[in-house]
Amino acid sequence: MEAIILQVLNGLDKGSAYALIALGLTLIFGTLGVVNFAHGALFMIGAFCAVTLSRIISISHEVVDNTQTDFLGNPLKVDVPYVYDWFGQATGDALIDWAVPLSILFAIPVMVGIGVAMERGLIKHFYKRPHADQILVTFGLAIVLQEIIKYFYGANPIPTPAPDAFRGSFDFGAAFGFDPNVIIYPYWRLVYFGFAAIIIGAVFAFLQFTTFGMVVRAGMADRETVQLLGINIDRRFTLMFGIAAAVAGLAGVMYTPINSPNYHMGMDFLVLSFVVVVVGGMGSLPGAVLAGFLLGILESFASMREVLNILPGLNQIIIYLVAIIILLTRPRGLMGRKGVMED
Amino acid sequence: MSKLNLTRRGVLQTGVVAGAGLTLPTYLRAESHAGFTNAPTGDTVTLGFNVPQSGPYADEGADELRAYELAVEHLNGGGDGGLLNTFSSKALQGNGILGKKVEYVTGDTQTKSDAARASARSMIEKDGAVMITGGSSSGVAVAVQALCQEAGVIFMAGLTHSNDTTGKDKKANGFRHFFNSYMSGAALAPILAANYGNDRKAYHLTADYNWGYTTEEAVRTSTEALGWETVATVLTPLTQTDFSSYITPILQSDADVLVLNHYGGNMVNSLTNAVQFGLRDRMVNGKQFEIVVPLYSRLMAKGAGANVKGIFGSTNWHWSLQDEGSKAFVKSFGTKYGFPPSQAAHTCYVQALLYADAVERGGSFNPCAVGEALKDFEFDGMGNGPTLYRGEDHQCFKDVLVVKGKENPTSEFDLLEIVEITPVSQVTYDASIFGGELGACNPGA
Amino acid sequence: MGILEVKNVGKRFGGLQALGDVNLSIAENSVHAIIGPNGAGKSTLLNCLVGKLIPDTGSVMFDGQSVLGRKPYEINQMGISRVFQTPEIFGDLSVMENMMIPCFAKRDGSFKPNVFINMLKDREIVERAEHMLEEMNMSDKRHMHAASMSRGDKRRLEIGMCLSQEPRLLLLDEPTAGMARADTNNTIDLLKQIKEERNITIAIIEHDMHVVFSLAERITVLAQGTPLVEDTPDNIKGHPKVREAYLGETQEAA
Amino acid sequence: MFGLEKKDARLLILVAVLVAFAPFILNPFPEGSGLAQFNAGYPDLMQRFVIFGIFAIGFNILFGLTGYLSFGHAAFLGVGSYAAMWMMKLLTMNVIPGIVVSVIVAGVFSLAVGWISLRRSGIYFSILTLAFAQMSYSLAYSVLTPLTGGETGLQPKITDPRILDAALAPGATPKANLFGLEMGSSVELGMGSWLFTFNAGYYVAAIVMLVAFYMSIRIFRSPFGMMLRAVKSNQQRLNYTGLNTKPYTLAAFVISGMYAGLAGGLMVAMDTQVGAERMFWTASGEVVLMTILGGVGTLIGPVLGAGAIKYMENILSKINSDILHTWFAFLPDGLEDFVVTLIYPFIGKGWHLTLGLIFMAVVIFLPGGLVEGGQKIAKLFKRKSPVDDSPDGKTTPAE
Repeated sequence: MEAIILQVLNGLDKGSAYALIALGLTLIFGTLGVVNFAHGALFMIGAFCAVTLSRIISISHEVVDNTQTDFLGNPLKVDVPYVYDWFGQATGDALIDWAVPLSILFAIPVMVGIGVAMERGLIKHFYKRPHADQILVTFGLAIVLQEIIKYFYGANPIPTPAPDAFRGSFDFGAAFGFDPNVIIYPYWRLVYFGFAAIIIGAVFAFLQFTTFGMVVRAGMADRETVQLLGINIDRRFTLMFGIAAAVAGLAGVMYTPINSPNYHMGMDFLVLSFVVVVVGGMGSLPGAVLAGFLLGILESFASMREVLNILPGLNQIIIYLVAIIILLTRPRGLMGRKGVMED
Repeated sequence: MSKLNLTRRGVLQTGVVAGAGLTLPTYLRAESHAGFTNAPTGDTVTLGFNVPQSGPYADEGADELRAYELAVEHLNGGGDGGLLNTFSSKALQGNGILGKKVEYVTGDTQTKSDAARASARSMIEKDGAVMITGGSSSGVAVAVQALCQEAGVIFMAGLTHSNDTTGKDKKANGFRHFFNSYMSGAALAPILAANYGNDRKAYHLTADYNWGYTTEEAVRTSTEALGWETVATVLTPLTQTDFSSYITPILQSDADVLVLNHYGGNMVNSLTNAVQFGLRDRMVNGKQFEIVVPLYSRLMAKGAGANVKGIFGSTNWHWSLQDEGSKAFVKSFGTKYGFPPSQAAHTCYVQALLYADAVERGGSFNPCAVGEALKDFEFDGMGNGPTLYRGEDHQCFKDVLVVKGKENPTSEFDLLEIVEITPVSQVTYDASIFGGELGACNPGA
Repeated sequence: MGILEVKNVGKRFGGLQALGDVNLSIAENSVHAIIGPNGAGKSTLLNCLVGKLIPDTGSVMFDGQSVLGRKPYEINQMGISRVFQTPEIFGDLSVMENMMIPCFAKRDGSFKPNVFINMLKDREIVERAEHMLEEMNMSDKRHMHAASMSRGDKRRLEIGMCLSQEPRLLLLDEPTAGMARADTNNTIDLLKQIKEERNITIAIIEHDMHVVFSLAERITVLAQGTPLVEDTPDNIKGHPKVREAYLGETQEAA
Repeated sequence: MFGLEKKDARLLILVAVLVAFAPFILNPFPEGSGLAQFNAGYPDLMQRFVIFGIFAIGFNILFGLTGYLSFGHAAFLGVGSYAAMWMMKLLTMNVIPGIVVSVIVAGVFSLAVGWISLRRSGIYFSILTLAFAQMSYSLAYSVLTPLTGGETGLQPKITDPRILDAALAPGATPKANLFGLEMGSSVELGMGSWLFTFNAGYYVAAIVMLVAFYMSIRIFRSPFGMMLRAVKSNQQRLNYTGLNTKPYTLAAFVISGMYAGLAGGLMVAMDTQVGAERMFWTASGEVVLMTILGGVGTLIGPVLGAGAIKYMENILSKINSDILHTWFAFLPDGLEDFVVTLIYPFIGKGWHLTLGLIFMAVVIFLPGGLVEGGQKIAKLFKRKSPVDDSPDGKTTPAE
């Protein structure tokens, strides 16, 4: 029982990352009809926004400490962050400690900017081109983006811990009357889940309840008609691209404490998120979210020892196996619209 | 007609010879008259440095490349001479190898065996490299080693830790200085028992591929021999990034030690996740829960940040060693690049020097002569104490370091501290236990 | 006994009864029009005839054989060809190639992996396609990219492609929809010519009464998924039920 | 010639000539010169050119003609490789059985995958093929290790049974051969400071590639090929014209799978090693990129695309800062360093960056791929000849 609850939690957590990326991917696909292979790279750039901000906060000057020596036997140069000098050590430490949450504020404008620039500078010219061309050009862009990141940050993962306040775990057992210390879950992962829920909810609310969202939804369904009504749908779609980039970026920012970011993390997620989108059904936002959570949970269950003892290697293929079964039984994924991307 | 100014293989067919070759139905082996592949004929010799430059191990590859460049500099008499001064063999004079200036070509393995072989073949076929070295994974090492065997050049393995490289996949033309899974297990187990007691229950998470299997096997057998119980072993996919679903079951088991048979990105992520789930703060069976990482790499430890603190593992070499060889190497490397070398850099540097030295002592670049010179070669002063290049499997036997994540690092390089230097006698094993067949050396002619 | 016998066909989409108990008999070598206001179920009926939809109830017999449950390509191989509302041709191929494909289909059946024959060296097919293009007055356009032709030409090509298969029943789904008057008249002439020269049954679904009354020998009026009347054109004109159906529609539309 | 039209025969002959003289064409720079770095005329790369050419030609039969974008073709390449390797381990080091079996096994495997995947179209089809390939990769890397060698892959060993071969001489390593002709053997021709290498394996692979290319021309020009193009153009019309699209697409899928298997078998024949990452999704993506880069649906495009990508991978990645410094040594020191710093990110370990930029540039400026680029250049030279009376010129666009 505890095992099941924990794996559901794991699945929800993994699922929130999948769902967030798939949500952005579907927004772009649904609004612009563009297959964006650079979406994984946007996730990665989001993560590196967090890395960058924490580096900016901890920009340091060197102070020579004669009591210690470095690896060559010279007096050790200790880095002292400028924030120590400006705000004192306590505040400085707190700032450095809270770098990841602070990065949200930093990442939103950066990601929207990148998204808008990408759409205006590149994607715009590919609306009428075949999907294969879109895939190739965005794939090329993804390579370029990740190589640029690699050039500046190297190939190794960069640890980006969560604030101290979020370290440690929440004991569900103690809280809900199970044995204590068995169903525990790290705070930050719970934060991630909640964050994902908020973002997903916000995107849906935005599309559902604002005029802007209404126009965009109308445009998703029938672009020509909306344009005929004299609405500048292009500008809204550009902004939607920015929002989708921001969603991917925020997913990346918040993911950094869970796994240290590296330059190819986007590619690791790319294929998976495409599977999620397609299983959910091309062009369906609820489908993308649903499929994200579904695959996350199934993946978690498939990695249990009890399962692997019966079917060794199932954890290696579960996502793809589920994708195949769903696509064969439901031709357009879970909630796909007819005629989208079928030619 | 016989102007032989070819930097590439010393083969000097003139138009006449080739014309004859073309008219004959048989084919002419380019290298035949020299006796072995890519015999250097000019006043230079070309070595091939095949390291990962793209993909997840690119930083490790970059460090390997730095070490090779340093080794070339020292071999050619530049710099401070580095380990040439401390090396027990004095055959190398700092005038290149056998009087020939050392040149090198580089390539990208991408940590894929196909790409690594393509790159190595281009070095052999195009650039005339007489020795290939480098690499950062066992898959690549085994693939390139087999290629070198076929092509008739020497392969000096870089970072490869799987038993297979000098076990079931060993080849006469291939040599490994780095230690292996078996040695990690043998070195770690006594330390773990001493620190955590003989009554422990271990839970293994193992990367689902050859290296993972051999490492798990090594750690499991050597800890079980000291009284530990293995509660479970679970295989995790290589492509896994979030290990949460593998870690939560540990919370329900009565295991009190977690062994992470992971390397590289897998290790960074699984360790980070394990610490996230509070495993290190757990008490099980009245004991503190512990995590063990059998193979440590400083570069990867950096990726896991503070999570490595206090965690045991083993490593081939560490810059904080205080023997003369290590100090000389850290000084050379640190002066040139501004930071201390990694274990990957160390093993690559040493491999380059060992090869050069073997050529000098054997008096020829012929792989068979080199192999003969390296066979059962005993040396010292390279940073690992007295070392033996065992003839039966071309594996180096030397002390193994057991290390622990440092509690209070003074710099971003100061992440590990040495707990124990396990003497070579404890980690030596019988060459036959892993099977495989060395075969005969292939000079390619 | 007509060449096509539709008996008690019904089709329901969720809560909507698209077709309810349709009976229809099309006599061999006649031109039979099916008319009706929007949403009367004309297209649904047509789709049931060609295998795109499977009716919930009833039977569809073509020349004594049931077409139900057969795939569109099987039904075509039985001798039913269909012309679509918007011309469906192979836009990326040349006009000549467009014409050759049905010729191959007619001769070689639904699948033949003839991988190593040069299609241009297949004299029989080439001659047949050329002949058909000539008949359609399109020989001069044979090398054109099919997608770059005018809508009228596309329609002409599509009809030609269908005819090259020598079908026994030709189904036309609003063949003049969206056409200019001149193109419409051309199409009417073409169809008249086909009717005169060939041994063929034509069933036509049409909105444009001008077309219907120029061509049809019998007319079935469909309303709300059921046939209202079936009669000759002269009797249909001014039929009260028909007027009611159409007027009802016009009121709604207004 | 060979039942081809004049234009196609000319293309085939041109390709044959280029392939036959590739050792010269690819080695334009004299040995020892700074530009020798750009020579590609060494056996391994030439072999890779033709092998990936075959892979891309086969992929183009599926993607270029029917428009079905498979994201899992590397699986067939990998399966073919494993099959060939097992033939070499069990039967003989002669490459013929290996290559034949690799084609058959890949054909059977692609029949199974195609049978299921072709139930869907568009991106759903792409994801299905991707899923099959990723499953193959994951299983080959882990659970199927006894069969595939897992991480370390498979190589011929001295201890393998090889029931058809005579026992190896002591000390000899098993080498791939064609009735005794070793794939690795080469003849070298020195002319002044130029050195040309003629490799047996390359010519074996090249002949196979020419046959494969010839067959692809025949398929393109056959009624079957036309039906495949019709599938891409309008499946609905094809169905209502009495043609069953499924066997056509399935046949195309299997043919292209067999091409991939052939390429996989040849890879093992030329370089006796197979590893699971040959089946990873990036390898499937690579062949898509090759085809699009060269020109989808054109005869020669995929071969050009394959060549371009493999050239970059093998040549650009080997340029290191040391070599750059040698090249620009003539510049004043400061300027030399500056130029090297400027170029360095794009070569050596940065070759991926260049690759990405080239993908983008080609798609943006040459939607038809390199073939279109070639046509544009050709047109520039032809500009002066008065009328272009090519019959397939697009005239009078209507609507």
